[in-house]
Amino acid sequence: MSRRKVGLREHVEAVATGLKYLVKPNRITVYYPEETIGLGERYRGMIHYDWDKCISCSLCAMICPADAMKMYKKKGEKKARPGINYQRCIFCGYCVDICPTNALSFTNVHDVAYESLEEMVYPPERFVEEWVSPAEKEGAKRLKVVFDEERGLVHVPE
Amino acid sequence: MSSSVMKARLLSREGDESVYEVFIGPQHPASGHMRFIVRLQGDVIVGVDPDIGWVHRTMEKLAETKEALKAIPLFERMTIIDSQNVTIGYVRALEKLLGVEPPPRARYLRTLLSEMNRIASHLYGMGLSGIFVNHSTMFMWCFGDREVWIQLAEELTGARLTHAYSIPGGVRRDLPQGFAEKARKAIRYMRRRLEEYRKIFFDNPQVRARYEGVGVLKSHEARRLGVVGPNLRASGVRYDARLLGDYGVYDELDFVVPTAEEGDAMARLLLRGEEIRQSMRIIEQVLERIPEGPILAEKYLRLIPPKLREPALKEGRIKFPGIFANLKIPEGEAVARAEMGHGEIFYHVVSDGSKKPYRVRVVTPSFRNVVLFRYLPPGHRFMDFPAIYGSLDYFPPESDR
Amino acid sequence: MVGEILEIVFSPQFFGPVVFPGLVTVLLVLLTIIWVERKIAARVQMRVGPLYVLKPLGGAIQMLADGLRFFFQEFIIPETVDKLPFVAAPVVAMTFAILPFAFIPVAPDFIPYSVPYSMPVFLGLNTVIPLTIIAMAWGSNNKFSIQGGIREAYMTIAYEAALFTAALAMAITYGTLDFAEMVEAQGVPGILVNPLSAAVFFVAMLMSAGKLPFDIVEGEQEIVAGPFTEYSGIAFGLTMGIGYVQLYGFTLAFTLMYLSGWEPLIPFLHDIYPALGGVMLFAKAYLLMVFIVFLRSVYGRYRLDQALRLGWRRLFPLSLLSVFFAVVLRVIGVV
Amino acid sequence: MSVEDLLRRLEEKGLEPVDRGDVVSVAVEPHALREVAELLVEEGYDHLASVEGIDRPGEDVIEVVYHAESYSEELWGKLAEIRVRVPRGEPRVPSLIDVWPNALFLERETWDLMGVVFEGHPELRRLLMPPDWEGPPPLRKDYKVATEGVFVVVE
Repeated sequence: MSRRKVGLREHVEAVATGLKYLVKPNRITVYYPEETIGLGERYRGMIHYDWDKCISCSLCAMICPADAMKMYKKKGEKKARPGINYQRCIFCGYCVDICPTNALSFTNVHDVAYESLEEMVYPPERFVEEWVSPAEKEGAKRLKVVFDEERGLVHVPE
Repeated sequence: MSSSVMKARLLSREGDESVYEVFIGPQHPASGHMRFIVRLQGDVIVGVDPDIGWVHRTMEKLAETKEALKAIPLFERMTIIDSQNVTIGYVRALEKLLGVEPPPRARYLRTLLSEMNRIASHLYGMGLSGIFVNHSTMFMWCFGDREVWIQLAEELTGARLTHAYSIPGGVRRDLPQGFAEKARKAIRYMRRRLEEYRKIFFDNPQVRARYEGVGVLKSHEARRLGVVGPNLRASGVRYDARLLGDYGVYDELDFVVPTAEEGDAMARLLLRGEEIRQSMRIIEQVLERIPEGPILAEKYLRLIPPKLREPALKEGRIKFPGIFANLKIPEGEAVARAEMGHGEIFYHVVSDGSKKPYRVRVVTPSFRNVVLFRYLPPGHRFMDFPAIYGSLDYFPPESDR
Repeated sequence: MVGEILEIVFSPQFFGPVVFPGLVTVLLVLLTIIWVERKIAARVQMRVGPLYVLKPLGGAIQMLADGLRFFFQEFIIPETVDKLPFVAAPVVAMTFAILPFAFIPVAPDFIPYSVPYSMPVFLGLNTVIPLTIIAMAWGSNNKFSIQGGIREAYMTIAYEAALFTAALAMAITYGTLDFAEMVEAQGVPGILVNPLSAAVFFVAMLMSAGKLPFDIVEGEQEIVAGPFTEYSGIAFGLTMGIGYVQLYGFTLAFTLMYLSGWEPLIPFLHDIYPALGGVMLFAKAYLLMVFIVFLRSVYGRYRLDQALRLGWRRLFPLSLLSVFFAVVLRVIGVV
Repeated sequence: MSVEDLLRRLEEKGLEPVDRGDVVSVAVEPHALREVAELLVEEGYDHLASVEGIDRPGEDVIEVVYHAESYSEELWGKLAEIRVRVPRGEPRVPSLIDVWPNALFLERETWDLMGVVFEGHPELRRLLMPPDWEGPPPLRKDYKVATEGVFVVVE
């Protein structure tokens, strides 16, 4: 790799490049929470649990690398069911991928906020709740990410 | 240079009362999660003592307490910006112990994500080298353009940074619809942007003044100090773990491992830019040549229940066979090396035949580059210190593990 | 009674230093130029910048919000500091940054303090500021601050000689040391008469105000905030403002010396009230400031020794050359 | 400088090197460590890739393993491994910092996390652990990490 000498010309070139973007900016800001990016179907977001499909095999809890997934067993009952602790979950998706009956599935909701740590623990009864993005509930506009040769990423309304 | 001279330059010196000691970090605009004890005489650095370990998590121990597969998302957290490259070495070591090879399509996909991660990692490093001389535009541009590659990786793997993509025997997701076109657009965009980077940063006389001739590492010194990655290649040593042919499909592709002779901070920056160009070449070739076929080794694929296997293959989403929760690692040892954005990562996995590895040794590129903080700054001015730091692309959580 | 007060208020001796171009305008400039700087940087850098404080105007009063926060934030005086210089220095610095405005003429017959040496007085008062900054650094009793103070001392050496000599060249060209007479003597803008002097003055002015690529004294990446590391609350607000106030003063001086000041005078405004004749002067100076703050998104920071070398090996010889050039121009009688 | 030369020279020293594909492994006694390391440097292994300790409480030893690496193209794919077994109660090996300068931080880390003393190392200070750390070195097997079960019983 050879290196060019630089001088006054490069000063001018640098200032000109700056001016170019001052005149024609290439912004990538998304005005969250007024707008939100609609995530793809592959997105590994919050996990949804289907009560009826679950066969209580406990593979999800066994493969969880962060000890987030636990099998909750009611006293006296035989069948244990998974519950998740979002304080620990790292969204690796191992539990979803190993589930033999597709009882666990990804949603594309990720922007959830909690008021207390206890709320982040989901026993099986709460684990079945449907996920809704809070921003979208408040009326955020969904945007789609489009790749563009000129501008890199462009966000257009879905 | 004899090793004794080299050693003398490496050792930390306390100095006498004429030495002015400055603590850079752990709370400092330019320290990262670490501390440097910088000793100055006037404006000239006489010694730097890097005090690392502020984000230490003893990952090697944690890996011993988990089933082998669970350590993949764990090790990702060493270098979250480069998570495919940081785990591929571990996955390769497990594959060697398990005696399983990924099918060709999986190897291509691994290469694809590796290079996307490398570009993102280099952009991160280049951005930091901008802000270390207070060039905020370079910082923002690199981080903004990195978003393009993160978005691509998200569409492939489902996660922005923590992909957990490679598993023993293959990968977890196949290419989504229309991926190649998006990637080609991203490449064309990046090529144009690299030219803009050149104008505003690499050829900016102010940046040249700060980085040229600073922190010169000669070729023989780089060899003896075991420096890795672009920092090594900028000193004229052609070595890249990708060339070992141990992982990915690099031996089937046409690309150049760039080197530079100067060995100064500027050479290290320019080299990263050149490596981004080469990585984009690799991605183009991968997208062109990727063969059809399964993305998980037959050995595990047939363990997936058939009623799950068919839809999974059609959707390009691998379901884990149940055995993955309790994978026994055969007794033995394996080493693996992989090239991350920051340099070569080394894994040594020892197994006693149980489900958990007996010992995992991981030496990360940033940890191997720590010696440079001792070796390079003495003799430079205090203001050169951030420039040297910025040129090394050092990542504290990776070093601390 | 009211008439007397109004007479005092609108007398150049009061209106100049306090309203325009002095204190009130300085505050307005501070509030807007920092916002402009942040917005420009954001535009170049793929971002939006300040937005949510007064959203319809793109966050235009962001600096007002920041200023209020500084004002009501506790001013912490650490136990280890030397209290008198620590507290007094920012105030003295701000005073000396405002004072030069008393010597800046804004229109032909609107000169607050008419002295035949307004140019050297203006530059001379500005040279006090580095001393107060060194006092801040020393009083802070902090390693980063002391490093910053030493840098300030070195930087003063780097730009001062070149700055004064470049200004001297213009004084020779116009045959006067007074800003007002300089403007009157400028048929052709000074920047075209002696571009060398203008270039040197421009760079030295950047160094003096500590703007990129010469924000060496603050040197965030090495010494956190340099001399201002220990400051908080309103005192930090003051220290942050000094550089911008200086910049404003210097751009006014640059406009007067090289960009033919208030010319072309707008007679209509000037007739209403003489100070309004300074609108052109202000507009030129403001545009120049906008260009200077724009440089933040193009450049990083030079090294201290590089700035020193630039000051002594390039700027100073060039400024001597510009003096020689001015003498030649005078001898052959061009001006 | 080739793998054959290395194997031959190690055998001449009366050692038994094993070629495991990507690694040439040789077990040595602590007193012969430095000599073998110097031999490796002469054969082109110019730096260390790793120093590690493997705790084996069953055999009451700590195995110190060095992986040397070379940037010379002919040795790229082959690491050189030196294994030294030292008693667990008093794990001492000579420091190799004079042979491989980049052992500086690798040895310091191994001392920090595994408690192996490298005699002659100039700065065996805490590196990754806090300066006031006490207790067994964290990578030893007698340092236990709390683990959880899979099941939770609820009312």
